[in-house]
Amino acid sequence: MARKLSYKMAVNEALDLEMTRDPTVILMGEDIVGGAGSPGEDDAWGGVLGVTKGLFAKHGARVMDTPLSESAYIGAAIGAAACGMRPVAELMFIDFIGCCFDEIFNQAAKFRYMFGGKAETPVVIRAMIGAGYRAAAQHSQMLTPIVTHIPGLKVVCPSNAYDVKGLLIQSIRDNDPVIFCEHKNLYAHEVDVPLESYAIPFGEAAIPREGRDATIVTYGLMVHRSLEAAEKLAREGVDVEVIDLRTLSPMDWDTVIESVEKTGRLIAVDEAHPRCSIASDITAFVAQHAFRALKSAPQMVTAPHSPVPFSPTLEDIYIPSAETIAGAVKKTIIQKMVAA
Amino acid sequence: MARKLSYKMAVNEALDLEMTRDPTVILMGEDIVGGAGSPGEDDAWGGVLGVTKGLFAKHGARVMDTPLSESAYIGAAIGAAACGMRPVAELMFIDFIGCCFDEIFNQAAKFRYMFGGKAETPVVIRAMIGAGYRAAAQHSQMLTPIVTHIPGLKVVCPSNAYDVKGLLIQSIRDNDPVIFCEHKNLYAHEVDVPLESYAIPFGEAAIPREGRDATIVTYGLMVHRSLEAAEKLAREGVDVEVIDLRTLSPMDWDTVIESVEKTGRLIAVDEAHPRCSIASDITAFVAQHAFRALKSAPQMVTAPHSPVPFSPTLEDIYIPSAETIAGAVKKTIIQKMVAA
Amino acid sequence: MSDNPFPVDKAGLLEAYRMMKTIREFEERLHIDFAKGDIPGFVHLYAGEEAVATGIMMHLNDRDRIASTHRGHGHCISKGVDVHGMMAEIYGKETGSCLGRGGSMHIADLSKGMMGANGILGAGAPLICGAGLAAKFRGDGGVGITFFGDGAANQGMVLESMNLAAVWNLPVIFVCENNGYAEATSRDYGTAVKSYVDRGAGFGIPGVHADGTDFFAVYEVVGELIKRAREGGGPALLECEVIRFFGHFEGDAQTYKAKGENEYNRANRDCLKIFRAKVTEAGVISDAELDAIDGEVAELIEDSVASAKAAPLPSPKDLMSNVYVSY
Amino acid sequence: MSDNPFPVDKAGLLEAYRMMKTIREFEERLHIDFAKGDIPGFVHLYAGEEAVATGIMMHLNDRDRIASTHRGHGHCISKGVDVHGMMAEIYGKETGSCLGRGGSMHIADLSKGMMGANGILGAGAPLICGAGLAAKFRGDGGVGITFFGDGAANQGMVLESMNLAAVWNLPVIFVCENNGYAEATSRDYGTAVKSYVDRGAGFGIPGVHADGTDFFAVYEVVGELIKRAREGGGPALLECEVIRFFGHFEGDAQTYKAKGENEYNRANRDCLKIFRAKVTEAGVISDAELDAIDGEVAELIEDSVASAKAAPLPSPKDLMSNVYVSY
Ligand SMILES: Cc1ncc(C[n+]2csc(CCOP(=O)(O)OP(=O)(O)O)c2C)c(N)n1
Ligand SMILES: Cc1ncc(C[n+]2csc(CCOP(=O)(O)OP(=O)(O)O)c2C)c(N)n1
Ligand SMILES: [Mg+2]
Ligand SMILES: [Mg+2]
Repeated sequence: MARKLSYKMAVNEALDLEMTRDPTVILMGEDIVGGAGSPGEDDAWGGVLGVTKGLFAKHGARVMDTPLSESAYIGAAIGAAACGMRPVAELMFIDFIGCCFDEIFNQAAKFRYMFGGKAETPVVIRAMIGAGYRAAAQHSQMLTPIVTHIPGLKVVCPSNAYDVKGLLIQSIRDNDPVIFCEHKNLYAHEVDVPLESYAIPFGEAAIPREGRDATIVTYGLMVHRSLEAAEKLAREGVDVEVIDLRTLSPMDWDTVIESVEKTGRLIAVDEAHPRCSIASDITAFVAQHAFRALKSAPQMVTAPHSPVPFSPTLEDIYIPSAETIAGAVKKTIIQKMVAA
Repeated sequence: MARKLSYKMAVNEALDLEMTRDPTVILMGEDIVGGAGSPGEDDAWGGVLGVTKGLFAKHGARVMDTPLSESAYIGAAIGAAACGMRPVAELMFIDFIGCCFDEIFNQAAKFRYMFGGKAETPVVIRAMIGAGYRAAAQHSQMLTPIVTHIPGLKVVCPSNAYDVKGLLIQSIRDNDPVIFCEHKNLYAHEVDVPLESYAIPFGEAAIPREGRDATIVTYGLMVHRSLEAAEKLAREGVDVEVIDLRTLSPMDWDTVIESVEKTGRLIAVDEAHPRCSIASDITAFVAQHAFRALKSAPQMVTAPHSPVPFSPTLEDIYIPSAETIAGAVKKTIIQKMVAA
Repeated sequence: MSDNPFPVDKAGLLEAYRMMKTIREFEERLHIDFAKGDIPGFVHLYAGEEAVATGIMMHLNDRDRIASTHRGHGHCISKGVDVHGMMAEIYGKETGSCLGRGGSMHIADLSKGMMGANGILGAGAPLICGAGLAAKFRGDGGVGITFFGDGAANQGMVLESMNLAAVWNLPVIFVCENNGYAEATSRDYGTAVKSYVDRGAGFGIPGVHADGTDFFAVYEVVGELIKRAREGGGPALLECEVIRFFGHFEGDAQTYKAKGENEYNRANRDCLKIFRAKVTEAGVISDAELDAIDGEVAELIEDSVASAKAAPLPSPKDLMSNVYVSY
Repeated sequence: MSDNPFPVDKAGLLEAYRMMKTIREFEERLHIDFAKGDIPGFVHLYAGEEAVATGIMMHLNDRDRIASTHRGHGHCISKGVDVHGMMAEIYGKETGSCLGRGGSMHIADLSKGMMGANGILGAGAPLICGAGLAAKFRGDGGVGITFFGDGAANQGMVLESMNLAAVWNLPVIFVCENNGYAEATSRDYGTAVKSYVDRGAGFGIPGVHADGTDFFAVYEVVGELIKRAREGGGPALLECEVIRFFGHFEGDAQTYKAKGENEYNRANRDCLKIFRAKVTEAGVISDAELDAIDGEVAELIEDSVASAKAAPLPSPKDLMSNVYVSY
C-alpha cells in the first residue's frame, strides 16, 4: 500500500516507525520538540521546519530538545550510541558542523578502528543540506565531500521520499555512524511511498532513468535537475542515463562503472563546491577504472568555488541548472563527434 | 647567501623575519612560548616540537601562549585579522580542527564574500599534518582535502625548507586566510635556504624533476617518496616528471596540464584518504581538461580509507611508499603498451 | 524644561531615541514586507530589544568593535551602519551593505566597527576577543562588545572566550541578550542556572545584570564596564533581560508563547514607551520633539524601502567576485 | 591489628593499594622503556595522580562508564582494563587491548565501561553525557565519569557538557585533574579563575574540591557525588589537585618546572606513600602486606612487558579491518 508522501514526512515516518520498533532509538536536537519549558505549547515546533512534529506527542521523553550546544549533544548522541542506544541527533543545518566536528570525525568515525573493532557506534546525525532557500553562506552548504572524505562515516543523501524512508530506516539500524543529509529544497517533494516499513541497503545506487548515450552520476537535488536535463536532451535525440548514488559512503562504484562502460560518457553533477568534491571523486574513479570505456572527456558540473550568495539572482545561478547539466552532456557528445 | 636549514627552522626563520619587518604580525598558540606562568623557564618549549623556540625571547608579548581553547584563540586570531593585525595562529595538529572548524570555514573563509568584498582577513593558521610519527588516529591526519574544499581559504603545503620559508612569508603577507600545513615528518629535512627574506607566490607549482614519460603530481612528504620512485624508475629507463604543487588552493593547473600534455600519463599521489581527496581532485581535473592528452588511465595513489593505525608495522604500510608510487607509474606505462 | 536628571545630555537622549525608533521602525516594516512576500530568506527581528543595543552603542565610536548575532539589525543600526544599505542588503540588492551577498544574517560594516551579524550562534565571542586583542596591541583604548542570546550563551565558544578574554585581560564585554527563548525553547529549559551572570565568577570576570527594557539601566551599567575595559581593567559579562516582540524568525506562529504574552509585553514592557515616559515625565524632552523624530524615522525607513526596491540586482557576472582579495 | 577507621574495609584497602601500585609500576616501567627506545609514539604518564583514578573507580562497576584523556593509563587500569592488553597495546601489538590500532592515547575497553583514552582534549565530556543518558534510559543506576586536566577544563565542549548534563539531570561526574600544568603552561596562566570548582555554580551543578594526593579524600568526596548521581540527583563537578611526577609526555625536559619540584613532590606528596603511611599507622594493614603486593605488581608488570615484547605484530593484511562494522 503506497500513497503520496513528502520527503519531509518520510523523515518523520521513518523516525516514528523505528522508534516504535526499537526502544533504544532516541531523538535529540535543537527544537525538535520545540517548546520545551515554554509557557505555550510544549511541542510547538517539531523542528525548525516541522520535520519531527508529532513525535514528542507519541514518544514522549525519547524525543529531547537540547541546549544550544552542538558539541555537547552531538557528542552525547555518539557516547550514548557507544553505550548501546541508537540515537538520532539532528544537526539543524549541516553548516553547523563546525561546532561539533571533532565529535563526528575524531570520535564517532574512529572509535571502531582505533579500538581494534571493539566498539560499535550506531548513531545517526540528520542534517539539512543545500542551497536555494535564500539562507545565505552559513545555512546553505552541502559539505557532503567533507564527511565523505572521513573513513568510518557513512554518508546518505536521498533524492526522494521513497529513498528517505528506506535509507533512514537503514541508517538507524546500521551499526556505524551515519551522516544523513536531507536536502531542504526537497522537503515538499512527493512520491509514492509504501505504508509499511522497509530498509534500503547502503551502497546501492538507483537508476531513475536508463539511457545509452551518456551517464550522469549525481545525488540529492541534482538528481532532479539531471532528470530535467535528460528529458530536454531526449527531445534532441540524446539518450542519457541518470544514476542517483543515494549513499556517498559507501559508494556503488559497480553501478557507475557499468553504466559508463555502456555509455562511454560521464557527467558528474554535484551541488557542492568543485575542489575535492563528490564530482571530482566520481570523475577520478571512473578515469582510473574505466578509462578505456570513456569516449570523451568526462565533465564535472558543480557549484562554483565561492560561498553561497544571499541575493536570489545570484543564488539561482549559483546552483547548477538543468541547462548547465545539459550543456555538459552535450560537451561529452560533441567532443566524441569531433574526435570521431 | 644560503646555508643548510631544516624545514622546522625555516618556519622559525620566516616567522622571525616577518615579525621583525611588520609589527602587526603576532603569534599565538598552545605552548608556542611554552612555559607561561610556570615556575621554571617561561619559554621552556617554544612549541611542542620547538618550532617557535626563541621567538618569545626576541619578540616578547607578540608571541602568546593560549589557554586550551582552540575555538576561542583561533577565532581571536581571525577577529584580530579582521581588525588589521596579521596573526599567525598555531593549531598544534591539524587533527584538532574539529575544535575550531566553524571559525575557520564559516567565519574566516566567508567574511570577504559574505560582506561584499569589504573585509580582509589576513590570518595564517599553521598546523602539523601527516602520519609516520606513531601518533595514531587523532594526531596523524592530512585533512588537506577538507580545507581545500572550502572557498575563501588558501592552502599551502610545502615539501622543503626553501619553500617553507618563501611560502610562509607569502602567507603572512597575503590578505586572505591561509592554512599553512607543516608535515611533521619533514621537520628535520634540510636544504639550502638563503639568509635573506623572499616570498614565493601562491599558485606556482615546482617541478623538482623533469621527465618525459609520466607526470606525478603531489605535495608534502609525498614529493620525496615520488622523487624516490622516479629515481628507481629512471634506473629502469622510465623518465618521470614530478610536480610539487606547493599550494593546494590556489592550484597551478597550468603546470599540471602542460606536463600531462607532454607526458601523456598522470599519477596523482596524496597522503590523504582517497575519497574526495587531492588525488581525486587532480585526476578529475586532468581527465576533464586534458583528456585527449592522456595515453593511459590516470592512477591515484593515496592512503587507504581508514583511520591512521598506531602500530608502526601498520602505519608504515598505511603511508604510500616509493614502491607503491613506482608501481602506479608502471601501470600507466604498461597500459599504454597493451593499448599500443 | 527642567534640569536633566539623566546621565546623558539632551542631544544624546534625542540621539538614543532616534536610534531606538529607527530600529523599531525598520523591524516593524520588515515584518510587514516579509508577510507580503517581498523579502527572501531568514529574517530575525530585534524589535523589543532596542534599549540594549542603544544603551551600549551610545558609549562607542567607530574605533570600538562589535560582533553581532543572527538578530543583528538593531546592533547594526545603532553602530552606525547605513540604513539604506541595510535595507538594500535585506532585499538582496547590489546597493546593499554587502552588495546583496550576505543578507539579513550577515550585515557587516568594518569601517563602522561592525564585524558582522552572524548565522552561527556564539561565533562572535572568539572574534571579539580578536578585536580586543588588536585594540590592546594598538593601545588605542578601543573596546569590543559581543552579543549572544540566552540560547547561544550555552555555546562552548562563548564560554571559552570568556576565559581567554580574562587570561589576556582583553577590553571585551560579553553581552547576553536574554529574551527568554532560543527559537521555541524556553531559556529555563536550555540553561540549568537561573542567572547567566553567575557564570562570570567561574571565568574570573565580573558579571552584572541589567533590565534590558530600560535604556538608562543598560546605559549606566555598561558604561562602567566599558570604562573599566578601556582603562585596562579587563573583560566583563552583562546579562540584559529583554523582550522579543515578534517570533523567532518571520513566519513563526509563536504557539510556544503564553496567550497574551506579546500583547502584555507590548503594552507594559516596551523599551521605547518606557524611555518616552521617563524623558517626558522628567520634562527634559517633549512629546512633540519625540513625535518629530518618529516622523523623520518613518520617512527614512520608507525611503530606504523605496530605494531598496528600486535598486539594481547584483550582476550574474559577479557571482565569483570577492571570494579572495585577489586570486 | 586495630579497628579500621577508614570508610573501606581491609580487602578494599588492599585492592585500592594494588590498583595504585599497579598504575605506578606500569608508568615507572614505561618511563624506563620509553627512554630505551622500546616504545613508539606519544606517551603521557599518570604517575603521581593514582589516588584520583583509584579513589573514584573503587565506587564503580562495569555498568558504570568513564571517558578518559590522553593521560589515560591510570583510568584504564583502575577501571579494570587488562594490564597485559594495555602493555601490548602500547607496544603496538596484535594482542593489545585495541589490537595495536590505538596505542597509549586510545586504549579502550567498552566491556569494562572504559570508553577510551582520548587524544582530543575535552572530548570525553560530551561522550560521558551520552553514557549518562543511556544509563538514565535504562534506569540501571549507572553513572558516568569523565576526566579532564586543568588545561582541558577550558575546552568549550567540557563547559557545554556541564550545562547539558544539568539540563538533562544526568548521572555524570566531571572530574578535573588539576596537576598545575597543561603541557608546559602553568594552570595559573591558562585559567583566569583560582578554582575550577567556581564554575559549577555557573552551570547549576555542585562543585567540590579534593586533595588528589589523598586516596581517602577523593574516595569520600566522590562517593557522595556518585551516590547522589545514582539516586537521580544529577551531575557534579569535582576538582582534584594532583601532581604529575613525570614530564608532559615522555621526552619532556621539564625546564618549566621549578628546581627540585619533582624531588619535593616525590618525597612529600606521593599518594602511594601517603596511603601507606595512613593505613600502616592506623594499624589496619602492615608494611609487609603492602610489600607483598608490591612484589606481585612488579611481577605482573614485568610479565606484561615480556609478553608484549614477545607478542605478534598486527598483520599488514588487516590494515583496513574494522573501519566499519561491515562494509
Ligand atoms: C551554531 C548554531 N546552532 C544553531 C543555530 C540555529 N539557531 C538560530 S537562532 C537559534 C536560537 C537562538 O536563541 P538565542 O541565542 O536565545 O537568541 P535569540 O534568537 O533569542 O535572539 C538557533 C537554535 C545556529 N544558527 N547556529
Ligand atoms: C583539542 C586538543 N588541543 C590540544 C591538544 C594538545 N595537548 C595534548 S595534552 C595538552 C595539555 C593538557 O593539559 P591538561 O588538560 O592540564 O592535562 P594534563 O596533560 O596536565 O594531564 C595539550 C595542549 C590536544 N591533544 N587536543
Ligand atoms: Mg533568546
Ligand atoms: Mg594539567
